[in-house]
Amino acid sequence: MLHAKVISIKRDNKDVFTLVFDSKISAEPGQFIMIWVPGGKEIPMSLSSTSNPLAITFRTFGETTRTLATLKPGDRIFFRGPYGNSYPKPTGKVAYVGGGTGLASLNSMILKYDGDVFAGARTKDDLFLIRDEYKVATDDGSLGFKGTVVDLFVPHLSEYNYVFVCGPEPMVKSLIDRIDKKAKAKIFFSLERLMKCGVGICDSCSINGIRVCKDGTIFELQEVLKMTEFGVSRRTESGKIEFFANAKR
Amino acid sequence: MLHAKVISIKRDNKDVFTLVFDSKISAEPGQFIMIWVPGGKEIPMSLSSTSNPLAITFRTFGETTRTLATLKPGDRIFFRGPYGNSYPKPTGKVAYVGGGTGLASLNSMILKYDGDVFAGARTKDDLFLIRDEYKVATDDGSLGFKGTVVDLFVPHLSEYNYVFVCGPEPMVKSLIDRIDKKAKAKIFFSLERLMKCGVGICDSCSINGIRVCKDGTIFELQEVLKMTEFGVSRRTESGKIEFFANAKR
Amino acid sequence: MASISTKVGNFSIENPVILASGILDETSGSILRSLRSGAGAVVTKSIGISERAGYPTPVISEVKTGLLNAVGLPNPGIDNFVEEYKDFPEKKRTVVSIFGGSVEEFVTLSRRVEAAGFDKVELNLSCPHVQGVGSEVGQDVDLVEEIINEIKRRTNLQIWSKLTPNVTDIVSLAKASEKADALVLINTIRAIGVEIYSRKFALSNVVGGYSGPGIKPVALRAVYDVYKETGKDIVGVGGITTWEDAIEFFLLGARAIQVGTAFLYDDYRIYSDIKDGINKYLDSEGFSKLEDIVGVMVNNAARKGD
Amino acid sequence: MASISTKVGNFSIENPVILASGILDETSGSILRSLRSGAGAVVTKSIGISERAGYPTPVISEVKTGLLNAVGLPNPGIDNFVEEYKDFPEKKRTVVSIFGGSVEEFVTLSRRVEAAGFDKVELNLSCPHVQGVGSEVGQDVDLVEEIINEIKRRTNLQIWSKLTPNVTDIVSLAKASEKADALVLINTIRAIGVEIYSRKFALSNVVGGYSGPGIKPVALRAVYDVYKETGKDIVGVGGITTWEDAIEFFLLGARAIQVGTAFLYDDYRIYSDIKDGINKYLDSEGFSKLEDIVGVMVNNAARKGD
Ligand SMILES: Cc1cc2nc3c(=O)[nH]c(=O)nc-3n(C[C@H](O)[C@H](O)[C@H](O)COP(=O)(O)OP(=O)(O)OC[C@H]3O[C@@H](n4cnc5c(N)ncnc54)[C@H](O)[C@@H]3O)c2cc1C
Ligand SMILES: Cc1cc2nc3c(=O)[nH]c(=O)nc-3n(C[C@H](O)[C@H](O)[C@H](O)COP(=O)(O)OP(=O)(O)OC[C@H]3O[C@@H](n4cnc5c(N)ncnc54)[C@H](O)[C@@H]3O)c2cc1C
Ligand SMILES: Cc1cc2nc3c(=O)[nH]c(=O)nc-3n(C[C@H](O)[C@H](O)[C@H](O)COP(=O)(O)O)c2cc1C
Ligand SMILES: Cc1cc2nc3c(=O)[nH]c(=O)nc-3n(C[C@H](O)[C@H](O)[C@H](O)COP(=O)(O)O)c2cc1C
Ligand code: FES
Ligand code: FES
Repeated sequence: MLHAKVISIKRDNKDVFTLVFDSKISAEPGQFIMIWVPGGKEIPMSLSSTSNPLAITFRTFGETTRTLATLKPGDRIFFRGPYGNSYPKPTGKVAYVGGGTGLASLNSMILKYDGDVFAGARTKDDLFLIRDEYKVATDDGSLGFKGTVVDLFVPHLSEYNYVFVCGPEPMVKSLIDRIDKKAKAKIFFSLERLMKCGVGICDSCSINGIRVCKDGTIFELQEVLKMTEFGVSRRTESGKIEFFANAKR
Repeated sequence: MLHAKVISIKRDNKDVFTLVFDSKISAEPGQFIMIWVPGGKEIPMSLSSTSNPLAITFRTFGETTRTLATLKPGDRIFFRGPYGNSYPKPTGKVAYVGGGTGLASLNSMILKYDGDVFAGARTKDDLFLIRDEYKVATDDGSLGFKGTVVDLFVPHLSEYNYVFVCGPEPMVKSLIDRIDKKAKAKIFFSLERLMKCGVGICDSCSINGIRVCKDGTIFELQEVLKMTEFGVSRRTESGKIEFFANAKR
Repeated sequence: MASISTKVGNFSIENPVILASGILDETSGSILRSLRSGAGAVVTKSIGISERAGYPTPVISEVKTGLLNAVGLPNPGIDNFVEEYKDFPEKKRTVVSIFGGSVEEFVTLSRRVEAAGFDKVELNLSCPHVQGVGSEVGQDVDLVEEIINEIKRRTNLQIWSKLTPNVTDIVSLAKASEKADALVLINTIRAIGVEIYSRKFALSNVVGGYSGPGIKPVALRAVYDVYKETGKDIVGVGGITTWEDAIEFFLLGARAIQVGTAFLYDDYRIYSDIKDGINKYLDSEGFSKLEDIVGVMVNNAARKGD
Repeated sequence: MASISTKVGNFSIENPVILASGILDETSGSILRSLRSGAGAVVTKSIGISERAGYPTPVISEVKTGLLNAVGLPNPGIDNFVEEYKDFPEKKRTVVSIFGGSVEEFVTLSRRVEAAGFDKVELNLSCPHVQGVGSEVGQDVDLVEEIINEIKRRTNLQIWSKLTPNVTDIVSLAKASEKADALVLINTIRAIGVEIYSRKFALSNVVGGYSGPGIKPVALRAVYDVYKETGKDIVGVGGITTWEDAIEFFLLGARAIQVGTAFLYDDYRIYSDIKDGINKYLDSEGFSKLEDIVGVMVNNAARKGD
């Protein structure tokens, strides 16, 4: 277990926080850490900055993320990692497509490689890490395009050479269903699943025998297309198969 | 445990053998290995050559050394090491003083740094690794000087800048007792004691809290002079104190 | 090239490298991946009567010499398990690990497993023992014997009895497993991990099971003791991360080996790495088949039960 | 700077780093060297009634995760021991380890040790138990209790009871050691080493004791279990090679620690390395004395015996 000092913590919106910390680990864009609240749980968290200083950006979902949000500069965070593979270096025209907290993971890339950023959220207030030049979609139209970020992005796919996508599984699934599988762009997806170990041994994050934590988290379109379970079913903490609402089985 | 192939085995005299073996370990003159007869004992053995190929030269004392003497080219030897410190690099005029199997340990130095070699044994037939230019002493006068190698060497001490001594403890003790403690020469002794572990934890080789296997086996005169037990008493396998015959207590 | 096929009880396996229970075997997809990657057989994650979420994270903690885990036996329960494996194509190469708190639970699980078309169970006897305070089912010699005898009587399954090293006398557990087709040695060793800067336990469950390189010398001793005293078919497990480790287990009497924590260091390459190593060793040491080295270090005279 | 002095039973020690029995403590010269090199106290190699040469070499075998040893309790016997230590200047910082096969042997040894001017014994209970086949004296709860009670009754020595981890339930051994002034946890774990190219056992005695980094997680669990259940003074030992390891033991309830196998990696620097580390840790974590961290991780409510 590693530990590091919190440099700063900033509230990005009503329930999203960016915590900057001082650590000498070297990480690549797209990698994640397992962050631990001593005495409490350990959860996977993408690095939203992989150059010094490092950062994570998280939504307060439950106990662990709520506790992380109470940390102050000088406090310690505990973690292990970084884990997972990383986004490849792009060439040509680049697009980033993020939904939900997906932008956190993409942000480490955006800081390194210029590109057009498509960001989606339910409402204006749910957005975070947003800059003026980003193309924004909100479900309620309170900012930018009214609709999903998938609706906003899909028509533009043919303009790009590299596309990086991160977001909730149903969003990613709908994007994959709607795009031209033969588009010239190389499309990479950062996936998220329940993760207990983070190091590829517990099987809790596996999709058709592919471990999100160790074989991923980043997969190219063709790899995701082979995952027949993707967007259809996932595993609960017990390992039981659970189907996504509205998933075509 | 390492293992290596026997390249050759040569009988040096009626009960002394030199076994040359093929190993990539890197060793310095004066170091020893713990050589193991699988299913039997493990014993300390100086390297009589530390440059490729390595060698050991041993007298057949008991079961282990007798078994080693039966090995054939292509057979395996098993060992761990090398252990212990090594002889320092000499400058100026160098003398080597060896008694008993002590010449085995000195030989690795003799191969590297020229010097005058004083070798002693009971009779002509007990000598080994001898070259024409060596100054030889035998107890019975059957070859060279009649008397001990100590008798032979002591008068010449003042001629040397570096002296390396290896031999049975009583011989070494008598040398130390008889030399000028203020001689200009730097004098180094390679000591031998009962060794069970070879790596400095079992205490079976210790003299006044100094471990022959790890703090030595090579000590400078001043260090040996501080060992009040040296030449006086040693430990049996049980750790019991046993006095040398004729030792001044 | 030497033959590395082996036989454990009546189970003939093309190669002796088996996936241990609890590592990458919670989903049928991963089990197929292991078989495709070269495992001779696989053992499933341990299945119980009802669904269990397991313990909260942290459920693993790496230490210098291996791994501590307290995953807490998460499993979907036997109903969901049977459902998931309905059309599973590799039932004969899959040993189903089951755990329970009583003889009846073990028998119920075994019958369900058999009805689902499997023919081998591995008994994970590390469940908390309701009668004994703080002890495990697998530490109770009489209970172990009864569980095995009852499963044998009421099913046609082959039984692998996986023993815990957390006892004074593992040989008596092996003897209690007399009717089992094979013994699997060893499960994890009870251990604890501490994080000194937060002064908190490294696992949510405080106490966990220790696996990986650090337990190999203990596992070897268990295999040696049990093989010498019983001569039974043994599957060795505990700290095997290289082919050399595997050879050590064979020489002491194991007919096959399992790998778990090795995935941390070698991932799916572990199967081919170990198989290739065994092959090369047998060839260079002049043996024509794996069987020739099984137990050779254990003096036949000293070994009972043959 | 924080205070790192400690107290084990009535024994006040300037620092909590103690030399473990069996490592560099067969000769009085080496014992003095350890004390001069910074050990807070030392434990002697275990002494029995009569002289023993120990087992033939190989008596140690290094493994990746530690050390296997079967030295075979070589010792000069109590008569020669008493003779060697006649004028020994450090009797108060030296704990004499004794071993025996019966209550009477332990009592005899204790009385000789006391008569020789020492005031502390550590009981090495790992001797083969004549009554029990293959078991050790230290695995027999009743015998452990009787040995300790008799020494207590017939001498004024402080008693450190060193427990074996080779049992199902170490807590019951700790409870049997009720009258001891401190518990020393743990002795080595039974294990085996194999050399695959000669297909011979790595130790002449075949089975040996496993020590070093690989046993630390097991030792920590023993300290935790025993401290929680008994609250007794504990000296932690098993795989401590760095100051961080030492802190782990303190946090779980150890008041002092012993180092043995660490000499393989750090040699005599081990004392200052651990002491310096403890000091820095206490300072930087804001504790003024070692005592403040002893057992802090073990919930006081959950801990009995206080
Ligand atoms: C690789 C990866 C990277 C992630 N990166 C980010 C990030 O950058 N920013 C961010 O806000 N969130 C991220 N998440 C999600 C984050 O891990 C969860 O939000 C967090 O676990 C919630 O914990 P909690 O205790 O606060 O909430 P809980 O009360 O535990 O649960 C709230 C929700 O989080 C989900 N969750 C709980 N535990 C896990 C787990 N071990 N793995 C995955 N999901 C879990 C549950 O499904 C539940 O819906 C990432 C997840 C993964 C797998
Ligand atoms: C550092 C060191 C280097 C040595 N180098 C050489 C060498 O280059 N050539 C050589 O011929 N001999 C050397 N010896 C001595 C050699 O180790 C013994 O001759 C050998 O152990 C005898 O073993 P054995 O089984 O054949 O005889 P045994 O029947 O065991 O004993 C015969 C004699 O050897 C001595 N001996 C036995 N075991 C040991 C032991 N573990 N350590 C030390 N002495 C022991 C006994 O005191 C006895 O007198 C060296 C010893 C040491 C300590
Ligand atoms: C994360 C993890 C989970 C485990 N779960 C189980 C289990 O469910 N059932 C079981 O019998 N053994 C389980 N084990 C024990 C392993 O099957 C194996 O006996 C042990 O890890 C020693 O082997 P190794 O050192 O190769 O990992 C688990 C081990 C680990 C590391
Ligand atoms: C070579 C060796 C010899 C030992 N001899 C004894 C002994 O005589 N008496 C005893 O109580 N413990 C003995 N032990 C056990 C140690 O005192 C200690 O309990 C064990 O090694 C664990 O600690 P460590 O990992 O720091 O070495 C010995 C250990 C080793 C490695
Ligand atoms: S989280 Fe354990 S395998 Fe991926
Ligand atoms: S031989 Fe063991 S300390 Fe030197």
